[in-house]
Amino acid sequence: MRNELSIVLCGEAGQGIQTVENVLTRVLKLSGYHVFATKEYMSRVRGGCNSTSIRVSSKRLSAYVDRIDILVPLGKERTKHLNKRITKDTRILVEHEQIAVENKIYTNIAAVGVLSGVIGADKKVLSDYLSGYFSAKGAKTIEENQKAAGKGYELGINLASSGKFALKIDPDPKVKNEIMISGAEAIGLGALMGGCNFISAYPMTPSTGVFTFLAQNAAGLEIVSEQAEDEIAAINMAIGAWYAGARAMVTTSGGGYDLMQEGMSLAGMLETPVVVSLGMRPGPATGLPTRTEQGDLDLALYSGHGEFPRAIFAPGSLEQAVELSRRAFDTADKFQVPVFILSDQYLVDSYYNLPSIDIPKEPPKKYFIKTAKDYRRYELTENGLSPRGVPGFGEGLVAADSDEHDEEGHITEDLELRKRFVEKRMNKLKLLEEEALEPELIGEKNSRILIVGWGSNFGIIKEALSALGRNDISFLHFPQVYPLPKSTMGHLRLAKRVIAIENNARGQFAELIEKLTGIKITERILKYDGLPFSVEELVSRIKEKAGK
Amino acid sequence: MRNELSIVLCGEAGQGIQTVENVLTRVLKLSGYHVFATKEYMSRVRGGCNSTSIRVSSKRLSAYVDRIDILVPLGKERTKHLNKRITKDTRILVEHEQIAVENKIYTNIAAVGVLSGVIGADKKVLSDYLSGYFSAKGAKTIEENQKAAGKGYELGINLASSGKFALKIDPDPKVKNEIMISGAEAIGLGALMGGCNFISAYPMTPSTGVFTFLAQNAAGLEIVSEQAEDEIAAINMAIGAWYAGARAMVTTSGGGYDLMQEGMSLAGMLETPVVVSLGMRPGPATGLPTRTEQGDLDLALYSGHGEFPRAIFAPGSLEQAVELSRRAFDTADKFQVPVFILSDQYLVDSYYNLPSIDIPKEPPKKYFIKTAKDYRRYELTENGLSPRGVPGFGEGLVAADSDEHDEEGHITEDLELRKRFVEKRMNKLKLLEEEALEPELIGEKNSRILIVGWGSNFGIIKEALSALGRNDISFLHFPQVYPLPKSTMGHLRLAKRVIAIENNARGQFAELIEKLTGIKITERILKYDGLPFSVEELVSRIKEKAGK
Amino acid sequence: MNAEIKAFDMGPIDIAWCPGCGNFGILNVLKEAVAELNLAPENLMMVSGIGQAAKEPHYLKCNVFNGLHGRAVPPATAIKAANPGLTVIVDSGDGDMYGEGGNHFIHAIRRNPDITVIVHNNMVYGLTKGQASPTSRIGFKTPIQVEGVFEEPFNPLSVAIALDAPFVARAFAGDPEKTKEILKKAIQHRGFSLVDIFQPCVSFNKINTYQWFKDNTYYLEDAHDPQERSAAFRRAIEDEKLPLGIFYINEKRTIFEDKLAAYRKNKAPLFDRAVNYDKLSELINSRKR
Amino acid sequence: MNAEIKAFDMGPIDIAWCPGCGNFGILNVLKEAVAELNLAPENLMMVSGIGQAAKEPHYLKCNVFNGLHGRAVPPATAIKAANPGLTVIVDSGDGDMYGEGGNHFIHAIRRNPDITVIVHNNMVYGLTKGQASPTSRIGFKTPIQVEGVFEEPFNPLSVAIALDAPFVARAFAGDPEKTKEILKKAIQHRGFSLVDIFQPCVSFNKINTYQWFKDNTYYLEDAHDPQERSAAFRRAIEDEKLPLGIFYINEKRTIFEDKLAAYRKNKAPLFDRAVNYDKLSELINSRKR
Ligand SMILES: Cc1ncc(C[n+]2csc(CCOP(=O)(O)OP(=O)(O)O)c2C)c(N)n1
Ligand SMILES: Cc1ncc(C[n+]2csc(CCOP(=O)(O)OP(=O)(O)O)c2C)c(N)n1
Ligand code: SF4
Ligand code: SF4
Ligand SMILES: [Mg+2]
Ligand SMILES: [Mg+2]
Repeated sequence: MRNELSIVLCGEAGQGIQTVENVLTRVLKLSGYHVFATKEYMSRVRGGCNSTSIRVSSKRLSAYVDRIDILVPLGKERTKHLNKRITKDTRILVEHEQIAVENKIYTNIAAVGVLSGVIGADKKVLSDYLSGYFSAKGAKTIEENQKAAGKGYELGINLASSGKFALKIDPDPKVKNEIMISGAEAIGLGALMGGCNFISAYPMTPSTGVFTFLAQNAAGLEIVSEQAEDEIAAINMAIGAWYAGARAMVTTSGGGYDLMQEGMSLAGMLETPVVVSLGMRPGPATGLPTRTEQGDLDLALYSGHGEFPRAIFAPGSLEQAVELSRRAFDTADKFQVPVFILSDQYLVDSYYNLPSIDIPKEPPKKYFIKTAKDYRRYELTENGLSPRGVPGFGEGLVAADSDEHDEEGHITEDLELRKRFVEKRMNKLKLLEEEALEPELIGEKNSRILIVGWGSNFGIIKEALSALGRNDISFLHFPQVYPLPKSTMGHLRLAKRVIAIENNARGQFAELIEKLTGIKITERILKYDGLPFSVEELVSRIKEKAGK
Repeated sequence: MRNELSIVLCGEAGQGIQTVENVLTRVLKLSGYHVFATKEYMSRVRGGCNSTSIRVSSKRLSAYVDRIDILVPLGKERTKHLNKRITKDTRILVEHEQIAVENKIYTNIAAVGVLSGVIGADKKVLSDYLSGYFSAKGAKTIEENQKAAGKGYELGINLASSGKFALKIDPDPKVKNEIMISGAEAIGLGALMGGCNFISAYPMTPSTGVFTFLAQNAAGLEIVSEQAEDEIAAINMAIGAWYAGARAMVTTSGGGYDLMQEGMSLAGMLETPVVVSLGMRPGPATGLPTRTEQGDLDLALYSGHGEFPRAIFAPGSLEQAVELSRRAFDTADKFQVPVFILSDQYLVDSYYNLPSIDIPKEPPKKYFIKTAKDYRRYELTENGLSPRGVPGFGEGLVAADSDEHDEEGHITEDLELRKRFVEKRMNKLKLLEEEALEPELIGEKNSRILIVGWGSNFGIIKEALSALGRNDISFLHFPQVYPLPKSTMGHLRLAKRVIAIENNARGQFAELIEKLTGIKITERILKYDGLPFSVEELVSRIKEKAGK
Repeated sequence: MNAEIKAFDMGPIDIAWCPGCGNFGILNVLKEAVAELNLAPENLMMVSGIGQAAKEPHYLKCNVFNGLHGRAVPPATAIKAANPGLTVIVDSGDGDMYGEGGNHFIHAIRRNPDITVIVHNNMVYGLTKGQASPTSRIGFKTPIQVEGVFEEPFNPLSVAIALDAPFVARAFAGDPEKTKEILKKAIQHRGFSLVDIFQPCVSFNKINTYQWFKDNTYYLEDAHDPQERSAAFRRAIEDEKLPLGIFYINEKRTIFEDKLAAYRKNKAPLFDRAVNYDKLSELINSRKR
Repeated sequence: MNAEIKAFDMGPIDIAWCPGCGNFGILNVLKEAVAELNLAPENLMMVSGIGQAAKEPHYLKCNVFNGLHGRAVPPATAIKAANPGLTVIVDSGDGDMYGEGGNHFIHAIRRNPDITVIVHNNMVYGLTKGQASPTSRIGFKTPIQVEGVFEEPFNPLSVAIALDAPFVARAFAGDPEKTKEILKKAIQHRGFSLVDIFQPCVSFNKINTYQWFKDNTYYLEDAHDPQERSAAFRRAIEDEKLPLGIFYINEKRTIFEDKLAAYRKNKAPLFDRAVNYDKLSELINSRKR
C-alpha cells in the first residue's frame, strides 16, 4: 500500500488545468492531506502542452518527482511531451470524461471528483469548496458542478476499492488548518513582513507572480504599486523610493535585470538600500520564458559596473522564501546595499501546505535617522556605515550623488577622498560577511561525500538523499550564496569528495566556492534543459557519481 | 646628464593645455625625439585643474611617471593638485609668460618655444609645424605665433646652456618618420583593419574618442556611423548590422555597458558576432567620469543573463590595441560570439610614437557563407559552429531568434533540443580557449617572483621592473584575459610567489585566475583612486612586497 | 495572386496564438500585402521584439530577426543601413513598441530609416497574461492594475505626428481589405511608416473586442488631407470615436540610409565590401605629423 | 525677498560651469522662484541625471538626488510617491531628458506625478564635449555629426502636447524675469509640468547663441489660450521663429499620487508607516482555504 500519490494533469494552455489544480489541491489540503504541486508550461496562452504535477501524501512534501501514478489528460489528449515520464505503472485516467459526456464544461470538475474519490478525500469538503469556488456564478452552476464532482467521487471510490491503486494515504487532521502558498506568495509575504511598501516592476515571467501578489494587496496593505514603462524605470523608482524612506522592491527576470544593472550600480554608489526579487529562467536572451534554471547567479553576483558590496539570498523552500525575503529588507536597510532574493520558475510556481507563517513580534527595524541641521549623508565612520537620513525627516538636507562624492553628498574630484570612499563602501562587505547565514547541513558533519546545493534545489536534493538512505553522503545547502559565511571552508574541508548540484550548465555556485575558498569542486551534477531536477533523476545521478 | 625629461603642463580646462601638448609633442617627434604623453583631467569643460604629462627621451617610452622635471602652469597657477608630484628638483617654468606679455594669446605658443629650446628640438621643424597648424587662421596669425615661439626657443636654448637642466637627449632620426597615435586611435585603426564598417554608439567618457575617430573617418572609409539615442539602441543596432553582414562595433563605458547587457545576451543566443570597445573608468554609477580604473573586468566577464561564451582582449600597449582590435573582429566573426576590447581612460588618452602600423597582407576573412535554398542558420555541427548566412546573400532564408530555437532559427519548446543547443553554444568556449593568446613573459621563466598584470598596466610594470633591475622577478602580462590559454597554469606554478598588480580594489583578474586555475594569489598591489600607477609608485610598492 | 501568397506560406506549422485572436487576420493580410507587392521572401526582412505579436515573423516565409522585448526598431534600422536592398518590416506589439521600446520609437522617427513599423495594438500585454499596456484605456482592470488603469493612454498617432513622422496610419485587424491597402501603402512609402493596427485579444482584453472596435472606429473621410499636419493631429486626438486610415504623410523628410556617407560612392551592401587599404594607409600616414 | 534667496545659497562653492554659460541664469532664476514661492530647503527635492545641467541641484541648498544619466524622472516620481509632501523638481539637460531618458519622459507624462521638469535645452551634449543632442537642429556640425545633423530635432513641446501633458512651457535663459514667472507657475501647477528652457552653451554650441535665441524666439501673445490643445500643438510646431511661454495647460488630468491606494486612508509619508500586522495576518489566514 502506497501512502503517497503523484497525479499529473496535462493539456493545452487554457483547457482548465488551473481549475482542476486549484480545486483539487485545496480540497485535499482541507481534507487533511499533505500536498505539493508544481507546474511546467509553454510560453503561450492557448494550445501547446502543459502539465501540473501534484503529490499527495501523509507526510510533508516539498519536491518534484518524475513518477506519474495517475495522469489526467484534459481536453484533447496531449500526453506526448510526458512520454518519458509515463511508465507501465502510470494509470491514464479518462473516466471523468464519461461523467460529463452530456456537458463538457463539467469534465474538469468531474476529474476533481474522481481524483478526490480515489484518494478518499472528504466529500463534504469537496462539495463545500465548490460552492465557495463558484459562488459568483450562481446556484445553478454550483449545483451542476457539485453533481459532476459527486458522480466523479463515486467513481473514484469504486476505482480505489477495486484495488487497482493499492493506495492508503492517511490524512493528518492538523493539515486542515494549515495554509497553502506558492513560492511567489511566499516571497511576497516575506517582503510584506520586511516592511515592503513600494513595488515598481515590469511584467516578466517568472517574476510576475510576486508583483501581482503585491499589487493585489496594495490597497489592503497600503503599498505603492506601479507598473513601470520598463525595467530601468522600475529600479530607478525603487531606489528613489528607498532614498525617500520607503521600503521598495523590484521583481524581474534575467533579461529585465540586465537593464537594471546601471541602477544596481547606482544603489551601490548612493548606498541606498534596494531589494531585487530576481526570478530565474533559462537564457540567454528570451530563452525559455516559462521554464526554470539557476543560470543567473553570476549575473547577480557581478552585475553593475564598478565595485560595491551586495548580498544574495536564494531560498530553498517556502519557509525560507518568507524568511529570506523579510531578511532582505532588513539587510538592505541595515547595510545600505542592494540585496537579491534569487528564485526561479520552479520555486515561484511550486506550492505546498505549511503549518503557518509566524509574524515576528518586533516590527521591521527602521535604520534611518532623523537628521540634524548639519547632517552629512556620507559621514565617514569607522565601519563604513553612515547614518542614513531621508528628506523631510529632520532639519537636515539629504544629498545623494552618483558621482564620487564628499561626506555631504556633493560631487568631488578629490582623489584621496575617492580612495577612502572606495574603502568605506567595500568595508560593508565584511559586515555582510559577518552576518552571513550559515548553510544548513543535512547528515553527518564529516561524511565522506558532501553534496553542495543552493536555492530551489533544496527539497529535491533532500528527498533524493533520504531515498538513497546513505550515511556516507551529507548535504550542505546554502540559503545565502553571497557573501558566504566563514564556516564554509570548514564544512568543505571535512569532506573527502564534494559534489555540486546545480540547475545550470557551468556550475556557477561551485565556481564561486572555488574562487572564495580555493577548494576545487570538479564533481558536478548539472541540468540545463529548462526543467527542475526530479527526485528520481537525482537519486540515479548521485548514485552514478558517488558509486555504490 | 639626463637623457630623458618629464614635462607636465597644467591649468584649468580650456586654458590651452591641448594646444601646447599637440604642438610640442609633434614638434618633438618630428625633431626625432621619442615622446610619450598622457593626461588626467576633471569632468568639466572650463576651470578646475587638469594636467598632461609628456615624457621626452632618446629611447622608446610607454609609461607614466610621477616625476616632474619641468612644470608648466598655463593660465592662472593651478598646481595645487600636483603638490605630491612636485619636488625640489621640479623646475616650474613661467618664463614664457614674459615673452607673451604684450599679447597673452601667444603665451601658450611661447611655452612650446621655450620647451623646444630647452630640449634642443629642431627650430625649423617648430616653425614649419606652426605654419601648418595655424594655416587656416591666415598669415598674420602664423607669423605672430612663429615669432612668439622663436623668442621662446631662444630663451629655452639659453636656459639649457645655463646648465640648470643637465640634459642631453639625443634625437633618433628614425623617429621623425614614425607615426604618433593615441590609444583611442589605435583601437579605431585596429577596428578598421578588422573590417569594421559600422559603428553605433552613445557618447560616454572615456569611450567617445574611439567613436569620434571612426565618425571622422566615416566618409573616407565608408563606415556607417550613427549616434544612437541610448546604449540599448547602440548594441541592438550593432547586432542587427552584424546579422545583416556588416562588421559592427559599439563603444561605451561601464554605465553604458550595463544597459547593453541584455543585448550582449542576445548576441550570445543569436550567435551573432559583435564587438564591444569598453573603456573603463572608476565606478560605481557615474563615479569619476574622466579618470581611470580596471574595475569592469568582472562586468565584461559575467555580463548578460544566461550562459554563453565570449572573449575579452585587454591591450597593454598601442601596438596591442591595434592588433587586438583587429583580432576582435576576426574572433567575433569566426566563433560567432561577442568580443570585448577592454581599455581604460589611461590607455585611450595616452599616446606615443610607433615605427608604423603594418597593414596585414590578407584582407579580413569573412566567415559567412552564401546560403542555399535549404539553409538552416543553426545547423547542429560537431564543434558547435553553424555556417552563418546573411539575408540577401544566397537563396536561403536567415532566421535569428532570441528564444531557444531549432536549427532553422524558429522558436521551440523542445527541451531535448534545448540541451543540445546549450552544449552547442558552450562548446565554442573550448574553441576560443584553444586559440587564446599566450601571455607575454618578461624575464626568466622560473623566477622566484612572478608579477601578473593585464591590460593597460603593461608599460608601467615593464618599466618599473627594468628600473628595479632584479632578475628574481618576472612579469607575465595577459593581453587576452578570457578565456585564458592552457599555459597559464604552468606559468603560475613555476613561481614561488605570485603578485598581481591591478588598477582596482578587489583584484578582479587575480580572482579570475584563482577561479580558473585554483592557484591562490593573495599578494596584490592594487590602486583605486582614479589615477594610473606610476613607474615610481610601482617600483616602491613592488620593493615593499617583494622585499630586498 | 494566390500563387504568390503561397510563397510566404510556412506550411503546417504550430501557431502559438489563441483561436480567434486578431493576430491571425494581420498575418493573413500581411502575407497578401507582400505578395501583391511582388516581394520575394529572400528579400523580405521581418524584425520583431517579444510578445504575442512579435511571434508573427516566424509564421511567414522570410528572413527573421526576432530580437529582444522592446528592441525591434534598432536592429531593423541597422539591417536596413547594412543592406538597403532589403525590405524591412518591424512587426510587434503595443507594449513592445510603445512601452519597453518607447525611446527607440521616438528616435527612429527622428532618424527616419526606410522601414515599416506594424504595431499589433491590443491594448494589453498578451504574452505575459493580461497586464495593462501603454495603450490600455482608462479604467481597464487587470491583475496588476487592480483598480483600473488611470494613466493617460499613449497615443501613437499624435506622438508620431508631433515627431513629424513621414507616414502615420491606423487600421483594424477586423477589416482585412482596408488594412491590406494601408499596409501596402506603408511598405511602399519611403521612410519610417507607422501602421498601428487595432487587434482584439480574445484572451485578455474582454473590453476592446471585435465588436467594441467596430462600434468605436470609423474611417477618415476621403477629404482628409494627410499632408496637413495640424489637421492630422486634430484627428489623431479624437477619442469619442477613433478614426482609421492614413492620418499623415510627409514626403519631405530625409531618409537615414540616403544620408549615410558609406553609400555616397558605393552602393554595395556592407557584407559585400572590402577594407579600403589605400585610404587606411593614408590615414595611418597622416599620423606622422 | 533677498533674504529668502539666501536660504538657498550654497556659499562660496566651485561651480563647474563655463563662464558665460546659460546655466547660471537658470540657477539664479530657480533660486528666486523657489524663494518667492516660500519653499523651505528641507522641503525642496531636486532630482537630476548626468550632464552639465544636471549638476545644478548641487548648487542650491536643498535635498539632492543626482542619479544616472537619463534617469532623473523615475526616482523623482517615486520620491514624490513616497513622500507627497516634498516639492519635487527635476532639473536636467536635453540629452538627459529627451535622449537617454526619452522613454521615461513620455511615460511620466502619461502617469502624471506632481513634479516639475526643467530641461536646460542647449541643443548639444555639453558635458561630453559637443555631440549632437536630440534637439540639435538640422545641419549642426559636431565631431560625431561630421556632416551635420540630419535627424529631425525632437520637439519636446509638440510631443508633450500629443501626450496631453498638463503643463507645457518654453522659456529662454536669457530672459530671467519671464522665465521666473513661468517656473513659478510650473511649480505651482499640480501635475507633471514641463519647462523647456533654451540655454546657450558658450563652449560647444556656437550656432544657437544668446543672440540666436533672441533673434529666433518671441513670446506667445496673451490671446493664446493654453487650454486649447490643437492650437497649442500648432504653436508648438512653429519653426520659423520659436514661441516662448505657456503653450498648454490641462487641468483635468488625474494625478499619480492621488490615485495611489496607499494614500487613500493614510496620508503619512511612507517612511512614517508601520506594517499593518492585522491585515497581514488576515492575508496569511486567507491561504488556509
Ligand atoms: C526585458 C524584458 N522585459 C519583459 C519581458 C516580458 N514580456 C514579454 S512580452 C511582454 C509584453 C507583451 O505585450 P505586447 O508587446 O503588447 O505584445 P502582445 O503579447 O500583447 O502581442 C513582456 C512584458 C521580456 N521578455 N523582456
Ligand atoms: C549611461 C550613460 N551614458 C552616457 C553617459 C555620458 N554622458 C554624460 S552627460 C551626457 C550628455 C549630456 O548632455 P545633456 O543631457 O544635454 O546635458 P548638458 O551637458 O548639455 O547640460 C552623456 C552622454 C553617462 N554618464 N551615462
Ligand atoms: S493572448 Fe491575446 S494577443 Fe495573445 S494570442 Fe491570445 S488572443 Fe492573441
Ligand atoms: S559646456 Fe556648455 S553647457 Fe556646459 S557649462 Fe560650458 S557652456 Fe555651459
Ligand atoms: Mg499587446
Ligand atoms: Mg544639453
